[in-house]
Amino acid sequence: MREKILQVNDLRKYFPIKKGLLGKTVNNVKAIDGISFFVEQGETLGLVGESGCGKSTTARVVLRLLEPTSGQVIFRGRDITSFNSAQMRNLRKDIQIIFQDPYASLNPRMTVGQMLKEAFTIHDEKKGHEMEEVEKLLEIVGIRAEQMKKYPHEFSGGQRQRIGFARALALRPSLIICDEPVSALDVSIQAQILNLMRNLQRELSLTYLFISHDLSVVRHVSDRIAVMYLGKIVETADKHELYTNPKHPYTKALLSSVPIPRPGAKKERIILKGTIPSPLNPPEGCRFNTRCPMAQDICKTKEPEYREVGVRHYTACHFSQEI
Amino acid sequence: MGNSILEVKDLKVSFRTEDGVAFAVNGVDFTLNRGETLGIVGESGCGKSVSSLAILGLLPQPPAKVESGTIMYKGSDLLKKTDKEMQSIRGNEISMIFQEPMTSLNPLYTVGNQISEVIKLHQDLDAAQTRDKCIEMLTLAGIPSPEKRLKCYPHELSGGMRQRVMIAMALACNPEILIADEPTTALDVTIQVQILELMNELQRKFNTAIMMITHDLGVIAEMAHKVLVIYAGRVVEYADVNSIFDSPLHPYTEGLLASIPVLDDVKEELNVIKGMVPSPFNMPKGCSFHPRCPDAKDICRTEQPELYQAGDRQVRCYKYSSLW
Amino acid sequence: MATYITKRLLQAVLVLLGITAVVFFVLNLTGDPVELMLPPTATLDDIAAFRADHGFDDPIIVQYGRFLKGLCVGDFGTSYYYDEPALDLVLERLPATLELTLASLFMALIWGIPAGIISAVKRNSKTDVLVRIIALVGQCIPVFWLGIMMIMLFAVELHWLPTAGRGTFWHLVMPAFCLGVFTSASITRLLRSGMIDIMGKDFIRVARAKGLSQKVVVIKHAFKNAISSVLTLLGLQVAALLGGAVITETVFAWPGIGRLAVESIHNRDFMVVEAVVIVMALGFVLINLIVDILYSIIDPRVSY
Amino acid sequence: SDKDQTKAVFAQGRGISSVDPYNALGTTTSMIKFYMFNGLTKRDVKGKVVCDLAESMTKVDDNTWEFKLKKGVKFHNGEPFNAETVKFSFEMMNDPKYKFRLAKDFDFLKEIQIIDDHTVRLITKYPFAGLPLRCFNFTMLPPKYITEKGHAYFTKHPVGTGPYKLIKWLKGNKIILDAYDGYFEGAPAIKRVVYRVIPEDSSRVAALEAGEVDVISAVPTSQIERLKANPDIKVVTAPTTRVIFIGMDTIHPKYPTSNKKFRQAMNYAVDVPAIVKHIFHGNATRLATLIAPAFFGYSPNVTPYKHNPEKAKALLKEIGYKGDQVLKLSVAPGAYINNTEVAHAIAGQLQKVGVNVQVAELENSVARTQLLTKKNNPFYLLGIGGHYNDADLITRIAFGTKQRYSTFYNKKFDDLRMKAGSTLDDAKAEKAWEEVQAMLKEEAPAIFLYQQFDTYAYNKKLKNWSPRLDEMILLYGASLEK
Amino acid sequence: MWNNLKRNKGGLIGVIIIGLMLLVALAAGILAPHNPNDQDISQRLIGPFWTLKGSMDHILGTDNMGRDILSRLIYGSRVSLLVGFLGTMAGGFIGVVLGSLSGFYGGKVDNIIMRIVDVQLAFPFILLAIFIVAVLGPGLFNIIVVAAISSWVRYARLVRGEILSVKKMEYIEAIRSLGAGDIRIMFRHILPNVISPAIVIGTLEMARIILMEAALSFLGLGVPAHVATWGRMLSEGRVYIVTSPWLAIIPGLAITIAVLGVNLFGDWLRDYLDPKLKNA
Ligand SMILES: Nc1ncnc2c1ncn2[C@@H]1O[C@H](COP(=O)(O)OP(=O)(O)OP(=O)(O)O)[C@@H](O)[C@H]1O
Ligand SMILES: Nc1ncnc2c1ncn2[C@@H]1O[C@H](COP(=O)(O)OP(=O)(O)OP(=O)(O)O)[C@@H](O)[C@H]1O
Ligand SMILES: [Mg+2]
Ligand SMILES: [Mg+2]
Repeated sequence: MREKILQVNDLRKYFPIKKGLLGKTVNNVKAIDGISFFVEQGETLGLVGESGCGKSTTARVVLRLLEPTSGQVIFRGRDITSFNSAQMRNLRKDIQIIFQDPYASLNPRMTVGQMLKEAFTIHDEKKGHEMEEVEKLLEIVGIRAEQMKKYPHEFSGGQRQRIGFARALALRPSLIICDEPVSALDVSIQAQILNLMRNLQRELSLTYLFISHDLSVVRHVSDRIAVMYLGKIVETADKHELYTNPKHPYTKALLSSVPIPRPGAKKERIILKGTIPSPLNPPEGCRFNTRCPMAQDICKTKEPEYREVGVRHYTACHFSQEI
Repeated sequence: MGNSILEVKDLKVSFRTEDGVAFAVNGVDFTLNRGETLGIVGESGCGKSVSSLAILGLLPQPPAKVESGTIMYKGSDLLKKTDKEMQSIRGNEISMIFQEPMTSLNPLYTVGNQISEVIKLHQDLDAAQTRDKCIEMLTLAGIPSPEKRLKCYPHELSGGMRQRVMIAMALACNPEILIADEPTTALDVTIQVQILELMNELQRKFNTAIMMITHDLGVIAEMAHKVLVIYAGRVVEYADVNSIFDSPLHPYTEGLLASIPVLDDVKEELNVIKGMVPSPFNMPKGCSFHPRCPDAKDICRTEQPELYQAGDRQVRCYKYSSLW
Repeated sequence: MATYITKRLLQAVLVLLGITAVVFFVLNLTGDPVELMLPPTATLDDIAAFRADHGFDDPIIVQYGRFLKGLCVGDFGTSYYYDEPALDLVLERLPATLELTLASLFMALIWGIPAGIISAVKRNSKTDVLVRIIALVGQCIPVFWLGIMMIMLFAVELHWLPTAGRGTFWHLVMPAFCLGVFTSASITRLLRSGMIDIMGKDFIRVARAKGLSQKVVVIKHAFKNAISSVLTLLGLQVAALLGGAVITETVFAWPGIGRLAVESIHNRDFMVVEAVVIVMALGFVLINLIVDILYSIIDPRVSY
Repeated sequence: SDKDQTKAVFAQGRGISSVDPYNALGTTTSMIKFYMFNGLTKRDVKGKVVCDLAESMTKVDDNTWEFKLKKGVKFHNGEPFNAETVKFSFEMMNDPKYKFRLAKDFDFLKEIQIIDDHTVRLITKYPFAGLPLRCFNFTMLPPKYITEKGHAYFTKHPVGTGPYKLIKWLKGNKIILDAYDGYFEGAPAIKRVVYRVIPEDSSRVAALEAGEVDVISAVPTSQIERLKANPDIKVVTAPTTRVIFIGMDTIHPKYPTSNKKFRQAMNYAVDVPAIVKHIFHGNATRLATLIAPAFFGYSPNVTPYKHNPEKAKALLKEIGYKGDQVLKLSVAPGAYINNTEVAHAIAGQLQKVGVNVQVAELENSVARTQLLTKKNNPFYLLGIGGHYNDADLITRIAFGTKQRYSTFYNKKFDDLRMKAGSTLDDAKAEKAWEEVQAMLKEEAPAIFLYQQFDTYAYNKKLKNWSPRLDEMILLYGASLEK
Repeated sequence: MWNNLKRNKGGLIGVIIIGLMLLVALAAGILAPHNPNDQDISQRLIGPFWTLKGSMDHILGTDNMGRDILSRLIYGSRVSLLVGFLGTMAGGFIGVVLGSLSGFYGGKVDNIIMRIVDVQLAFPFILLAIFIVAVLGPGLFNIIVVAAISSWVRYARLVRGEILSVKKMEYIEAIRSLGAGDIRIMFRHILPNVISPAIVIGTLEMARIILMEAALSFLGLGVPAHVATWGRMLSEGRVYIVTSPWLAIIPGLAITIAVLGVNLFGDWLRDYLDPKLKNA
């Protein structure tokens, strides 16, 4: 078994809602509410889920861009939630992030060269030959070095995403969290980026936490996949296992909802009723019970346990056996 | 051809902007038949929305300018109609759903107000009848407890609900044509399925012709009867849905199909169309796809290909002409 | 809502406290009210005695404390100049200022709103260019200059309007116009850009796609959305109007609180200045609160 | 309509502070007071003190003045005026409860003795020659009315013996006064008088031209020519009690103005006639000191300094003045007619003799506070005037030791002017005043400038009205043509 | 930039007006035919050359003190520009600093600064100006202080708002995840993005400040008399409005045109730098 580079235990992040004269906390947005998963060295863990289920929050908390409400984030055996700022600075070299919006994730007022160089300046690395390093980085992501002096708006979306990659790679991290890196891109560009990611992973032995709402993309890039619903992870399994043998009704419904670009490939559809409840007042019991086609009484009261149901296959459903 | 309801020929639209003239639509031709769904695919900025707005006469003019073309609807050219005449067609005979359910409803008015507005405008109903009609439409659109929803403001509804309201609104007057401009792009997959299912159902019921604009080939495959592939403002391929997916003719269509990951079919490496979409300010000479085309020849670099007939399909590529 | 209003009012109290302190300390730095309270025959010794007698010798902090204590029971102090309760003096003059500001606001709105809408809808047309030039010039003309020019033209040369003072409706026309020019220009410009912004929104396209006429689209769908920005501007403009009123009131001999304030500053009539400033600030705070409430009425998304 | 024919409107730049006669400070407030109230004496148009409610006055001894009172005078409410009224008014004035602002002006009075119903005696604490003039401001209050209604009510609804009754006071806007037909000198011809406040000079002129206002004062010098050309308007210029000078600080030793020779040099350096001619078009009277020809005690024998820059330079050289110091000349723009221009002209003239004077424009109350706290500049332009300005008052407040506007503390001078002020014999007093003026010229605590004229413009329909020395516009006795 | 300007007529006019003003202000010594403060009482109130009494010696005539109006106008442009520019800079500096602190740190700091902003906003500006001038006395520096105090709020609010929105941008998170500290993020990444809207506000503020200087002069609270300024010329000239109308009309026009120029420039700059700022 490979080393678990990242292990998340019972992580929670609540955003308090303050109201009234004294700003009392009246409620919490339970953006993530007790999730556990791990990522192994060199693999890609896909994290899928619908909008607002807490994917980006997970990414930010793991990076400690947000402070967790509770739980552990263990990176290479050390719990980083208790790191002080100096330790965090050091850790930042190891974990990096790429964002969804290629337009918002680059500083519009800095040239690409300046931006990439900054990664070294911050950590006092590569003194004197930063620019060579920048050139190397750009080459890796497939951007010509002479474009270093250009500003972000002079690049297309795909190129910006490459630059985002270059920035993430600058400090040679071992784990890269990709928060929907291709969602905003056109299909033909999306393919370029996905291929790039895959090649880089091989060459630089990177580990990815790949966040997306697009199951086809996640399936394409991931080794294992975790499915999130309303602040919880409902199922985790190896890719093949998950797609062929889902053990959670939500995963099943999700899989069946994806349109297949092959006319006539119509399959059995599980159409869920309603929409995702608000994380402000998540349903009692199993969070999915309001939309679940096979919900029973127990689902409304008792929260299912997140347990192993097969080889490296975990799920949280009272009736996973019957699926 | 008696079945055809909308015929677009040689539509060209440009935008006069501060940075120069953008040629957004450079030749779009297609025919829409009654009760049929026409899928329009293409990458961002290729002119899908502009074409559909041109049909409804909703382009902001200026900066937009229709350079040429005809849009024949029931025997007359929509481009030649006055604004008054267009007003009685819009929302009544041809209606439209937009991509962003979040911003397509006026935040200051209730859902009921916004639906009844279109009903009052085109139908001769009194207040009570209008209300009943609203409720009927909301029910059709699969909105639970429609009476209550009428009084809701848009921000009180989820994205999927809003898109249902938009559909209810668009179908309120039994239009002949429904233009759906990326109706599900902003929605989650589980919601997308609901909406697509709803559209299919309603089409069966009212025999509406639908123009389904999207960049998601999966949606096209599920919804469309015919498919129009647009690249850089031009139709590059026009055929029925099966042929497109089974045997794409145009290199762009081919590349596109190969570059998407497919859920039930694991590809090791995705095929990549190299390069990028050309800028509308600076279209390449010749075939606009030639800088990215694996098969490009000299002629592709100099001469603009026409839309050639290949069997019962149309494709804008020299490969299918006598010139190849 | 109620909590929100309470919160805002509590904040307002803080604001007022800040303002009274600024006024009190600054005024004390600027001169001595005793100057004006005694006849010229009073000698320095008389003045010193008088001062001790009235507590002007106490440290400013003590004097301010005394003033605040009075405020708590609604006592704004007594005018040194008029020898009357300061608040009464202000309230007596308040209607004049209200009349002037409301009239100018009215003028600003009846010009600014249609002009802004037309200008936005007919973007880049000749009308638009004209409206924009008028609005721009309106923002650039010094108010007092305009006032003097108008008096010369309409009162002295043409005899159409009375020169100055408050009385009939006709007295109001010029000062209200003068004061309203800047605000109306601001409204025009803001509304224009707001409308242009809104007109590009998706729901406007949807409204068009429904087959609604231009008029309905503009008035029902666009204008109501754009008005919120104008509302916010109006809230802030109140301060500008009250400030502008000081000058306008001087030029047109309008007996409002603006002029009272200026006279009182010159007279070192601390209590009256305090009262004017408090009333003006309170007006500002209240208007902005009302704007916020209106806002939440117009826009269902806003709730407090 | 009928009413219009007898309505006269006049306008000035400032409002009044009170209609309570014993709180009336300042010329404008006093002016309105004299529409409603009378004193025992009054000043005529030329400034001479004559009897008003008194029939006659006689000096009984150094500290006793006897006034015979007019008979048949009635207050607006019908209350009769008599000796009791005088006593009541005096007691009211001195009642510490009310803290009347004018009380200070009457602290020379010890008591009032009633001799009979229409005779009173005023007993002073010390010989005071200025008493008749001061009594002009000692207006009579209705005892019964005030006792019944209380003072607070009185201050809102004043009742006096004057030719007009207060109808309405709209603060900062206007005051409406209606004729009191029972006035003891006869019913006023103008039935309604309106005083309007128009602070902006140009607006005030405009209002006159537009026919909205019948009389204005303080016509800007520049407007005179043009208004004269208007056939409907008459412009008159008349001297006032206001005397303008540039005070020089003698008490701060660091200022060169503490040197007498320097101060004299300044007086030589300034070309007052040129200022009078060019800035005022001749509408000002050059003065040798502070005492205007209309004041009792004026002596033509004390002549003004001659404009002589050479002499000035010589004097400066004599005291070894280097001129390296910047000396500030304070002026409060707008406080007096053309005062800023005068200050600048004088600064220019002083610069020509090598004294680096710069004008510092200050807000009026700041300038006055500076003087009050003696944190003033070496030069300050000041004007002293008003309805009971006379030689005694002006020499005292301008140059008396520890007086609010004075920066000239000189025991000898104090003695001299006090002696003059308490001499009741006219001839002796005149002699004493001449000495005072001579000393002032010699000591030169100021650059002596001019007596200010005021320019009035009025509608020609207004008849029998002329401007007064004390700057008040009183319309009793005037009439308005159709 | 230049190309953009050529296409925008208003902006071009604005730039020309400002350019001319700058030129006139800088070259005042060369351009002015007379010393602006040379009084000649015998030469007072001569009309501009096109009037009957006018002469070519005093092209725009003389004022009540016999000073040459053209020369005063030329020198006056210095004051207007100086007050406008320095006032804007000072106000901008205070506003940007406070706004940044407020937006970046939030919490208590934000709360305190925003309360000060509230006080400032609720305070009728002209009265505040009168206060300040009354305390400090009239003077160029003091007018600049007034200008700064009256305008910092706008920057502070704007900058705070911008920072709040920039702070949420993904590139800030990206740079934070690279390990950058607060100071670096603030100065290298947030502030530069906030400066251009602040500059836009600055131009509009400058227009306002020029008007303000004129208004204060009108109330007799401007710079000292020996300095020629447009506001003061207008204020002094207003009593001559009927006899010698040019005395008030000429500086009035000068102010209007200058403010117009700055406004036009500002409008263009806003469109150029940041189209989304149109509502500011
Ligand atoms: N700063 C915040 N304050 C309050 N609530 C927040 C905050 N950030 C996120 N949330 C809430 O937390 C929930 C999860 O948000 P998150 O951004 O993690 O979702 P996501 O899965 O990334 O969704 P998407 O696919 O739309 O990006 C949402 O309901 C969101 O509204
Ligand atoms: N108002 C406008 N002004 C200038 N150019 C415009 C305008 N609207 C559209 N265009 C141009 O027209 C081209 C086509 O735009 P269109 O909106 O039709 O693309 P689309 O195919 O709908 O893309 P998407 O998938 O992103 O919606 C784009 O390149 C765009 O730059
Ligand atoms: Mg997200
Ligand atoms: Mg589109």
